[in-house]
Amino acid sequence: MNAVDTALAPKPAVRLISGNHACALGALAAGCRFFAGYPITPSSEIAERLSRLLPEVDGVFVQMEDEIASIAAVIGASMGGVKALTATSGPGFSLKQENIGYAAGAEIPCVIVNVMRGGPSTGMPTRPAQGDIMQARWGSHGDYPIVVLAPASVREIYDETMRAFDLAETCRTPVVLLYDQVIAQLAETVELGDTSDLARTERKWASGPRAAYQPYAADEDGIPAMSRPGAGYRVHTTGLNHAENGFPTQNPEAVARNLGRLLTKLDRHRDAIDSWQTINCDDAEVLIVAIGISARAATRALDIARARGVRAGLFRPITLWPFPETALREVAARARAVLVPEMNAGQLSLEVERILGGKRVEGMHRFNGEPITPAEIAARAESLAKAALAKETR
Amino acid sequence: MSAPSASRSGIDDEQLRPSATAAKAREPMNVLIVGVGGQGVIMVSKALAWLAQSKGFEVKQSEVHGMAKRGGTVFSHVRFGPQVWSPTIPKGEADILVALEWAEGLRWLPFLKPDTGIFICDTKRIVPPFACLNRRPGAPLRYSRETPAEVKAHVAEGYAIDATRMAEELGNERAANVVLIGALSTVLDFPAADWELALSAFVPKKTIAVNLDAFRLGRNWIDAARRTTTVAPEAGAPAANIPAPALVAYSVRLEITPQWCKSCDICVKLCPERCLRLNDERIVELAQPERCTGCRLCELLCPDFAIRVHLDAVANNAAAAQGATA
Amino acid sequence: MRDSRVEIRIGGTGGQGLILCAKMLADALAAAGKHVAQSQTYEPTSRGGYCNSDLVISDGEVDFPLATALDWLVLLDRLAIRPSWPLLKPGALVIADTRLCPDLPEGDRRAHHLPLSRTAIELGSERVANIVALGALAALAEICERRALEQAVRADTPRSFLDLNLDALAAGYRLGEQAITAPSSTSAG
Amino acid sequence: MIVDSAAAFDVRDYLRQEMMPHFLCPGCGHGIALRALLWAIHEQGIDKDTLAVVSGIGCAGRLSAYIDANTFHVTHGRPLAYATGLALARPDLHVVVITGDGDCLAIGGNHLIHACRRNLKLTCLMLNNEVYGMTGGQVSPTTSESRLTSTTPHGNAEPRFDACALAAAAGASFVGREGTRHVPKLKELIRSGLVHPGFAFVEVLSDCTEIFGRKNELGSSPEMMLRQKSELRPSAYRDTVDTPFRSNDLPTGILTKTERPEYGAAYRKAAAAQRASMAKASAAKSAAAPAKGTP
Repeated sequence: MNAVDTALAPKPAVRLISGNHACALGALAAGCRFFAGYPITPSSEIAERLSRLLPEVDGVFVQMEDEIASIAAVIGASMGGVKALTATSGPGFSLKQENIGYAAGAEIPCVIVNVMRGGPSTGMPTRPAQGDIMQARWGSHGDYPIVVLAPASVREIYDETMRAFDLAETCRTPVVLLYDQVIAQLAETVELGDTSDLARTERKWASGPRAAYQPYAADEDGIPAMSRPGAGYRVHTTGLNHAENGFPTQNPEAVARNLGRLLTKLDRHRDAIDSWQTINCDDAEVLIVAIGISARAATRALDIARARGVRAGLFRPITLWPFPETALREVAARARAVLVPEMNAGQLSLEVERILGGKRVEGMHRFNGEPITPAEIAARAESLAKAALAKETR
Repeated sequence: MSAPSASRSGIDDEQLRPSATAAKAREPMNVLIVGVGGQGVIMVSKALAWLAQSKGFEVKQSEVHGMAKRGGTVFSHVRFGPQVWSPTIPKGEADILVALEWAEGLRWLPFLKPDTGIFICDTKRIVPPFACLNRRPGAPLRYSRETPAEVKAHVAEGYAIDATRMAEELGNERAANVVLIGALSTVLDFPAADWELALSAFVPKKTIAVNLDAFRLGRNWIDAARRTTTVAPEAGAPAANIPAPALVAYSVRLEITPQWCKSCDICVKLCPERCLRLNDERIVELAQPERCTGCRLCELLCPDFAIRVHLDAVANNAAAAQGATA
Repeated sequence: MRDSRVEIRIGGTGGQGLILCAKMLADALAAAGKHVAQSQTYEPTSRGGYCNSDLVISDGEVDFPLATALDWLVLLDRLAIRPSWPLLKPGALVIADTRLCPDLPEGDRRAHHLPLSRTAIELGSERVANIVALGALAALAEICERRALEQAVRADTPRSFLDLNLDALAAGYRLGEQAITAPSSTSAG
Repeated sequence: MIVDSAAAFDVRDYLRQEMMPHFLCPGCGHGIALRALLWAIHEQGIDKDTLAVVSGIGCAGRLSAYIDANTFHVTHGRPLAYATGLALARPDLHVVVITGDGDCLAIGGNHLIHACRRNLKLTCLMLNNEVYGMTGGQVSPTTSESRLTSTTPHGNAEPRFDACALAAAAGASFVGREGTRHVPKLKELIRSGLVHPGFAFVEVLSDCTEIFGRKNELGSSPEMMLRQKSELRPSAYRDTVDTPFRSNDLPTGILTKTERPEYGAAYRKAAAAQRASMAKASAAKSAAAPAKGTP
């Protein structure tokens, strides 16, 4: 490329930005106008970015006194009708769980970023891990639905952050963006288009006469219309089990009815929710299932393995919860073996085992802060393929 | 104490009317000035004390005002004469009682000399909160019901003067006390010019003019009153026209929501008139409606919002009285 | 296997500005249309401790963004040797600071010992050793246009340090150009 | 006189009547506190549609459900944090927090001190009944010494928090305390808090008659209420001569009132300034751009 070309061509907005930076930009593009957070490595860059960017668009940034206050303020802002975000890492994510349950139960849209680092407890603050896969799904008590998205690149963080807001709004649910320290602090060249004319998804607002409005009576899509404070509906929002009218109840029928709807409400939106990527799966004898940095390593491992004559494919859930299980089943049907490399002691493996029933699922687990390398995955895939072949020919 | 009674021997019995000059020759002149906090009682007594001192009298002044702030009782004793022993005026010994508030004036009447005492009183009514203790519908306030004419019977010489309104008309309600000084000046024989001098020393500079006007107004009013009759306000006199504080006529009705009552007994036990009770179902009811004053304490203290007090306005007082007993 | 892949590591200790200079290089490469992934490893302490910043450069999208086989290694502290040495590609080029990283282990690589930090001190601040290193690396690796790198340095430098940083970059280039003509040590340095 | 204002105020206009009767025990002071709050809201002319009430967990936390407004019954200890988000995101709303002594001072203590420090416009009503009533009467941070609770069977040995002193020390710009015995005074105090341009902390001394009262043999509801009166005196009397003869460690009335910048307004002002300077910079840039291109 010569100098004249670069000067004349409309410059594509190629930028070298980090994952956390992309998250902040994606949130703004999605219409997020409120951020509350508490400093924690390795997610603080999101807060730092938004503390500068939000005032520029008449939004609010506030650093709260602790992790719990941050998620509470975010839910509070969303109850006021404003799209809101918080970002944290494992220890903070644990602290937020009770209130994430509140947002799920009271159906308040919000987005929570969890940049995974080593654990348990304080763990390894600057080293990556993927140990919050189960916490993201089951961290709060009781039964509740939640959407968890697991982007694997800077570009994808940007896109999935926007999708997180859209899903939070349409499904009135908390959405967790789950990615590891590597992706968070990795800077990659990405091309970001102009999003100023992007159609933004807003939650369904209550309309019609107040007397007829039931805050938790759902339409056929399973999602109730939300009332905006000041619009005259004056409803009650509670973390207690409630009836369609929003008021607490312990009536078994009423609780079963509302909670039953809540627990199945995402089912009707799976088309919009589910997202995954497959690479070389059509003829794969070894299927690798991975997310985040492990999936990036697996991508490269596919090439290495194929060069050695091992037909490996990758299934990468982008929506981690609810898990795109139908898609996985279809892809896995043709594979002889399934390999799940992940930076934990076996969380994704557990879910893959559950979905694939009796199929042999081989976990590849590492929790020392070092990402699994492409070569390691390729070698494991090769030995798996050989073992599977040996078993079949025996 | 014996000293004051010993000095009694020097009384000039011919002197019926108190006068400053006479005070030189006999026992001290006793002037009691009363009112409520904020009216300027102390200023009146200071001006008088200063004037008497400037005329060579020994002056003793004592006052109580510390707790009064705004609205509480304030009184000041001013005694002057050739020699003054005690700073306070005993009951029945005041030569002149100057009251800046009507009920305060009546309260201090027993201090006035029964035979010769002169009563100068503003008809201004300041109703204290505790005068409202009886809240029965149509019931009068516990404020003096005496008319100026009735007061006449109790005093040798009395002037009920609507000083506050006169001062208001001058453009400064706060000069009411100076109107009364003007009145006082007519019963003490200090020259008017000296009074004005004293006043000028005691009022804020920019209010000197209005205060001097108030002084003259008070003086002239007494002169005019003297020409008609000694006890001032008859028909047409300002005080007679003062309406009693408006009493809104109403009847009380308690709206009780029995389903909300939880029988906590707070309303029953804390009702000042003890007119509520819990019925057989342990639900509050108004047992003695005739005693209910509509004070709302039950409504305010009910934790369950089970009581609502309605004060239904009635056409007139008679109807109000009827409503109360109904 | 699509492999235009080039891997660069700048290793040293926290506070040396390794991430910043890696970012400048990445910016320059991105401006030239390359796909770049810049990652970092650091310790929880704000200053001191092992730290590195890696660049993976590719004509297409970078699949695995972390270093697997280093083409270039810049060493600003001996602390960075142990974690980086096993990652060196056979025949990789190592640029090491003469003062801070005097001894290198055995291995199949080409090494240049350059007075990066001393040059920085002579320029007025040891803190620009990272920029000197960047210049030397760019000269030796011939990985991007000098003009683009200068632009990236300008963009990421506060006005008050601009002259110093540009001087440091030029000094680094000089060191690198001199090293090209001088023979590199092919065995233990 | 109280009659006039009280006559115009019918508490039922502000209640969700379909939720009545409320779930509070007979004689519970919280109902009286709720009336005082609603009365103050009525007097202040706050529109129910723009009123947002955020409450925590516990007996006090349940009160929001009875208020005909935008009400949010959130998690234990967190109402101030939720309210902070709501009030920052929606400065057009009038946000009131109802919390209890345990909710506010124990599990939510951190949020209280930081809300005091931050000075965002919020009115925080802390109903203090010295006990965790809903969970069966356990000791709370405000339980008086030697009191019996279900977790202090031999009498409470811990000193209690003075919530108002705590709030004032944390920088609250408005702090006040009143008992439920004095409804008009309580209403006035809350009203002053509602109009205060900043964070207002109001502690309401309320009686838990069924659990705390019974356990400590404090008598019937009316008796507890009368004792509340004898134990409280206006703060103005604090320095009078009889102080040595009557304990007065819980002064009432407005205890702190200072002028400090309100956080939300200060934030919005700074943000507007940032936007203005950005607009200026970009205008200058676009004006300079063609000039640069001409040669």
